[in-house]
Amino acid sequence: MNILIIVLVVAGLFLFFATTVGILRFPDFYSRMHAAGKGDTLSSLLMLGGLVLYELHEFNLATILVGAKIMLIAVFIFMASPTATHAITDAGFESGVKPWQKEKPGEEG
Amino acid sequence: MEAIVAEYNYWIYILLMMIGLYAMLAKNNLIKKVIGMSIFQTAIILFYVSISAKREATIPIIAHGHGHDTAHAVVEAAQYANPLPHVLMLTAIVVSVGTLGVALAICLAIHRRYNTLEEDEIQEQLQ
Amino acid sequence: METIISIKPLLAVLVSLVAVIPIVISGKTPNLREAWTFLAGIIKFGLVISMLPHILGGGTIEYSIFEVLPGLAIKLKVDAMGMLFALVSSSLWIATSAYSIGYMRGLSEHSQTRYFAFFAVALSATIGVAFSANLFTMYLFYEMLSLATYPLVTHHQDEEARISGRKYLGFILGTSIGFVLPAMLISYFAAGTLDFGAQGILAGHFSKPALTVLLLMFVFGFAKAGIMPFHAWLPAAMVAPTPVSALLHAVAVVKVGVFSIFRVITGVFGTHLLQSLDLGTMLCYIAAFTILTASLIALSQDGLKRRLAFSTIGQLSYIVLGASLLSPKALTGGMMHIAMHAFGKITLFMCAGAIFVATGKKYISEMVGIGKRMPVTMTAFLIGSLSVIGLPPTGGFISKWFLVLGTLEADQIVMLVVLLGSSLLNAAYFLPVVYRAFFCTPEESMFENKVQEAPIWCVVPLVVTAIGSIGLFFFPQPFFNLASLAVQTIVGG
Amino acid sequence: MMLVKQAPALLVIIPLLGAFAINIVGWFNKRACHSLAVLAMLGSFVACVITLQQIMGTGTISYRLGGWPPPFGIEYVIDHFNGLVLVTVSFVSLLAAIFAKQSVEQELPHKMVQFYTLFVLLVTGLLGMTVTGDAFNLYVLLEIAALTGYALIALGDNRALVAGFNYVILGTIGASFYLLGVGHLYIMTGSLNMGDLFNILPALYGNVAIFVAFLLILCGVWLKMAFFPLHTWLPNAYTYAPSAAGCLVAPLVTKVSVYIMIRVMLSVFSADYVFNILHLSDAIVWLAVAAILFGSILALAQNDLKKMLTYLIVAEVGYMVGGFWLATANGITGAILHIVNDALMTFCLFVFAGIVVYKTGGHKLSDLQGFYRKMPVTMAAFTVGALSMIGVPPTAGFFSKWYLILGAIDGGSYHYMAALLISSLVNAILFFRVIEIAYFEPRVDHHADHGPDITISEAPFSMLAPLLIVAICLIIIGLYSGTIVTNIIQYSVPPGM
Amino acid sequence: MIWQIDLSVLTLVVLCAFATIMVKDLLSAAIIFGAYSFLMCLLWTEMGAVDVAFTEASVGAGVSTILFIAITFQTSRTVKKRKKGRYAAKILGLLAAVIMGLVLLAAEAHFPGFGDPGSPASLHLSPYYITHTLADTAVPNAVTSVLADYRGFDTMFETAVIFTAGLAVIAILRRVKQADRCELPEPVTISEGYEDTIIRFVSRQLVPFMQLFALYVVAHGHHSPGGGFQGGVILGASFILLAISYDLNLVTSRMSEKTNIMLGNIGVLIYAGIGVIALLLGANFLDYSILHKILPATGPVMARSHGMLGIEIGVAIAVMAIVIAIYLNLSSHGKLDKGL
Repeated sequence: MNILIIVLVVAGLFLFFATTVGILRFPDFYSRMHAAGKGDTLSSLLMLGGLVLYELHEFNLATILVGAKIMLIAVFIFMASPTATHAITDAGFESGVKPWQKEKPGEEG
Repeated sequence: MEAIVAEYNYWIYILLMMIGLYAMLAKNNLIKKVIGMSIFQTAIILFYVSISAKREATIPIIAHGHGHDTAHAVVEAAQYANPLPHVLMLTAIVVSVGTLGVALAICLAIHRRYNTLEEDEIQEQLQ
Repeated sequence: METIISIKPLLAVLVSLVAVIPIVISGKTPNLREAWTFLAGIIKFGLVISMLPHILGGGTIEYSIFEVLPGLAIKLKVDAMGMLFALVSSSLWIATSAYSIGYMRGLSEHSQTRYFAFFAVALSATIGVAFSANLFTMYLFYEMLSLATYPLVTHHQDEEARISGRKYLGFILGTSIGFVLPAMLISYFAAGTLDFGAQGILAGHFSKPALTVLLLMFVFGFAKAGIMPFHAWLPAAMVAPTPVSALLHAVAVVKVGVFSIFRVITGVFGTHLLQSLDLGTMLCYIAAFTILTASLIALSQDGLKRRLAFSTIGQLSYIVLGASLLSPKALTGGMMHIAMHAFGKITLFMCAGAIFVATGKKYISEMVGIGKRMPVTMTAFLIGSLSVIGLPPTGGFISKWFLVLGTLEADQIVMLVVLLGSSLLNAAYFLPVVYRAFFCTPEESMFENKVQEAPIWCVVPLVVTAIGSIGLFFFPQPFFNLASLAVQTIVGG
Repeated sequence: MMLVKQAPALLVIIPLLGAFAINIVGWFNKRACHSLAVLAMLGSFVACVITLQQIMGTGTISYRLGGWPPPFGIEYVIDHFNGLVLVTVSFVSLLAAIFAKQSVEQELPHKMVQFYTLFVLLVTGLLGMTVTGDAFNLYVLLEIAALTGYALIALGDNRALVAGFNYVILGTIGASFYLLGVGHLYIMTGSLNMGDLFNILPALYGNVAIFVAFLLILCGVWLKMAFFPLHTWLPNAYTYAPSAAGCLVAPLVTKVSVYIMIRVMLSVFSADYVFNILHLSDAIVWLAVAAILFGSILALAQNDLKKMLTYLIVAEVGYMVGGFWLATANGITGAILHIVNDALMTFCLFVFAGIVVYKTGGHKLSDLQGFYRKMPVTMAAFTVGALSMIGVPPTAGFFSKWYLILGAIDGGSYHYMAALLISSLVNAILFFRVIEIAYFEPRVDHHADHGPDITISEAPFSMLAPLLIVAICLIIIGLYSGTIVTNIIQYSVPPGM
Repeated sequence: MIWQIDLSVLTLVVLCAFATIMVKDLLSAAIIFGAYSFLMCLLWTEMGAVDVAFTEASVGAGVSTILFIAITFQTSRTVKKRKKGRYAAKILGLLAAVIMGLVLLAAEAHFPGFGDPGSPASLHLSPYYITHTLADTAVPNAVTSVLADYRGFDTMFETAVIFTAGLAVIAILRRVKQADRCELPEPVTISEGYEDTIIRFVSRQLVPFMQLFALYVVAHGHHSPGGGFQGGVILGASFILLAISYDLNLVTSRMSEKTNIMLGNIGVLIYAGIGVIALLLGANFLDYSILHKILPATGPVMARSHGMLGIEIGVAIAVMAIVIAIYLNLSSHGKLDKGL
């Protein structure tokens, strides 16, 4: 049980870290959003899952309630976060941000 | 370390207040002034909340409060954070958002009339 | 010397104030309006007279209207001094209003209703000052008078009137707020009361320098008395219609000024206190300076009214001098001079006004031979000037006589010289006018249209006052008795 | 009977409910707003009078809101001092409500509903500030008054917006300082109830934090009352506000702030602490002198009626602050008396300004030409107000000045006395300049540059009535100031002064 | 309290404050301000002030940020480089800030330490509330009981404040006069001509949940963080979400301006009304315990609890209405027909 919890949480943390690195390091807007959207959502899901399990250690009505609530949060994040990412990306596209390609000659500067 | 911990919150709130005040007085852009105002008020809220904090105390919701049989269970005051400043700050937050709304509305109206939000430009137009 | 409580003084003050209402209402029908004015004047005079016997009997009449602050009431008190002043002003009001009817109609002035209304208010204030029992009440009525006379001074509402009105209020209000108010508060703070006492209220509260400052604040504060250097409003106020000038100079304003100083010296400081600290002399010199300077300036004035104005400034300082000599006879003289000068000077002003109405002339140099055209007026003028100079057979002589005695009594020989010298100066600036008027033949070019006497409404009053100032020479008793009574209470108190 | 017992609560609740009633009814019938506002004001005025009566009968009243005992619940504490201020505030606001009718219909025809609601809410805030005995509750009501004030001012013409914005910024700084000061008090004492604080604080008087709390509250309140160095927001804000709003805001807000200052100084801290332990009196009196002179002189420099009046307010605030810090019984009496008188005087003058705006559409001094001829009654009332401002007996202004000067002599601070006299003289010059223009200069009608084409004549009754009433009150109160002092004010002067 | 978190978050807060003041682009300033508020509410949760944190999250991080963004869209987005550096103002501001800072530091030196259980603040009044809340009001959440009952009067005026704010915004911005409407700039809008199915679908799905959650927060405020105010804000936010993802017309068709104002009034009236009822029943204003006379099957204690519930509902309604009103007016230049 505990092992599972630890795995979940650590995985979540790692993904968060990866997301951050991605946002900082990726070359252009779209790829950064890509990193942010995916990593963020998944990592938070994992961690919340870990928390739920942790809650369910002693198993009674109260803890189940809490767990359910946490799961609800997860669901909402699952709905909202990608949508937000999509919205931002879309807005960027609308306002004409050019995707990045490997430098071709004459594109520096 | 302990010393710092004991003071840190207060230092920060003072710092934030200074930032806010500076923005309110010195910034040229009205929106920036308003942001400064919000920071100023948040700093005060931080101050109050810091007053309410207690070591080894939890949130001020009396445990096992469900069901009325425990209504006269003995409650240890020391284990709950001080609720009074929280209440005051709820009010303060509301007040600050109210002020924010009015300030922004005035900004909008000003922009509508003078078509700028820079104080000096407005002053020029007023001359 | 018993004191009775009676509402009469209040009525005497209020009657003309109340009269304002019907005056304003009946503004459309001039006759009715002036009828009201007369009615009020006569009632007022009657009330004053009705109190006279009791006062002559050595009593006083008190009426406390309202206790504003603890130890500070709006309170009326009729004593000999006040009665004297009230008698003068209320009697002369009738004359003045009669005269102003003629004058205003003769020149068909605008907005006469306002004129008569404020005239009435001014009179209420004057009587109020005369009857006030404490400094506070006096200050109240004093300010009321200043404000009520403003519309009169600026009656013409033109640029000149505006400037002189500014000057008028500037001096009067400025000094009264700047000097009298703090002085009054300081005395109140020290003495705890402001009621006039026979021997003053400040004795033993102040050191000499403090008292000196206080005294000066009061004396200069009552700028209506026109003591130099706070006299400049008086000539400026000459832009007003002549009856107003007459009122200002003879009846109400300036007399209120000197009366207030008189009150303060006798009632707030107390003669003994001043004597013991020898502050009178200082005042004497201030007054003397004013007398001489004013007379000299008067010599150089060509405008008749301006010359009269400066003569007034000088004459007022006689009264102040009388007060500051602090000797019984001088005090008597000073008080009587209030009355005598009033009669004399009002005659002179009415004459000036009459001349203006009849011929439209303002300058002495233009009045050559006018005596032949308007003999009555100029005779009256002669009498008036005699009275002001202080020659028999006019009332002016009596008061000046007492002043002279006073100087001797207080052995202030310098002042004696000043008095006599200034009398010569008075003669020097009045008699030429009369001489020219009667004994020089006018070159006809000046009188293209045939001139005769001013309208009857103008002439009668000035004749009356002229006769009055002669009469006062033969029968000075009423004023003399009042004055000596007052002096008894002051000195013998 | 029950109502009498509940009067302290009612005097705040009636206008509060009134505000919502106005807002609801206004959606269906704009015309009803005004009468509702007047009704609400009337109700709270009656409640105030009842309360004052009660106090004069039984002494200080404490009203527990929610039935909780202080210091745990919020309580209303009403003694002679705020009883007096309550009656003044509600009276002036009643008159202001009556006055508002015409001018609002002219200036803000489309915003009537909002205007009257805000108007009544502002009064609610002011009354609440006056009546409360709880330091934090005071802050909340302060903010209500402030927000409504910002809005009412910003409803004016274009310049009003900028002025309103500055007012928002500075007003918020002021309120926040006050809140912070209360916070300092709370962290040191753990209490918010004024009476409770008053009992706890003496043990901590030496403490720097308490001193800082004192400073913060003082600065906050000074900002709100536009005391001299912190006055910059006031003139523009009050000049360009809609005249109906100006008639309410200008007389009351600053006065209530002064009230708060005195209340906090005397009922949270103590006269002993404020005057004896801290040695600030001299400095603050000098500041007040500066305020008085500054205000008067700048007023002299204006050629705009409303602006002139606003600078006079700055000077008058100097009167009251200085009078209080004279630290003498007379001085404090004068300051308190001046709160009442100045509220009425300022109201009188601002109503006059409102009438000028209503009639001519402008508020330059030159707009007054020929007023004496056209509207003698109005001008008579104005003259009374002006005389009271100058301090000519028997108007009310004279007597508060009387006490202030006595206090100055008493405390030996003659510079303050001099400042008072100078400002009286300046006021004389000011108002006689106004009177001259209205009296001498003939009216030249130039409607081209003036909005409403109304021929100049007497103002409509609903505007004239408040003006006349207040003018008469100025004289009556002047005559009865002795009674007011002996029966009411002297109880609020701390004993032993 | 874990002081490591405390310190690090505080430091971040300061950084955010600096950034939001310094950055030239107002939109990013608004976003950073949102982050600032959010860090604040983390901080407060961690200090045990859950209710405050909740409110700050919904107001500071939520509504305020939205308002800032709206205003940025409707006015200008970037801070102009000013022509002449207004040194006077800068020096003044700096001076004032430094002086204030020093004064506050001087006071701070005499404060009881942070989180000290023995500080007067924690000993004088608060124990009473903590120990008596259950017995007095049967509400375990001390904050709620103090907010709605012990200091209910404050809260009533707090509601009045927000109502006032809404009214003020309407009074300043709302435009009814036809001429007035024309001479003004058309409000910027992002929603027309741009229909994103995903966003619209998701937000349409989310809205009912949000409102459900809001109701839960209101109703459950006695036992858990939250209460009328937070619930109200969330309700309002749900409408704002609709307004952003679709357009204002949808919102105004759901809730017309009139309904909105009415709700605002009714909300506060419920609050004041309960107080007045208490008053009419012979108790003091806002003394709910007297309500047991009219409420069936409740003792004075439960009556207080129910009274609180009532006023929380009132607060929620009022706040929701006002938040919506403020947003609508700000984002549409007061025209309410089209805008952000």
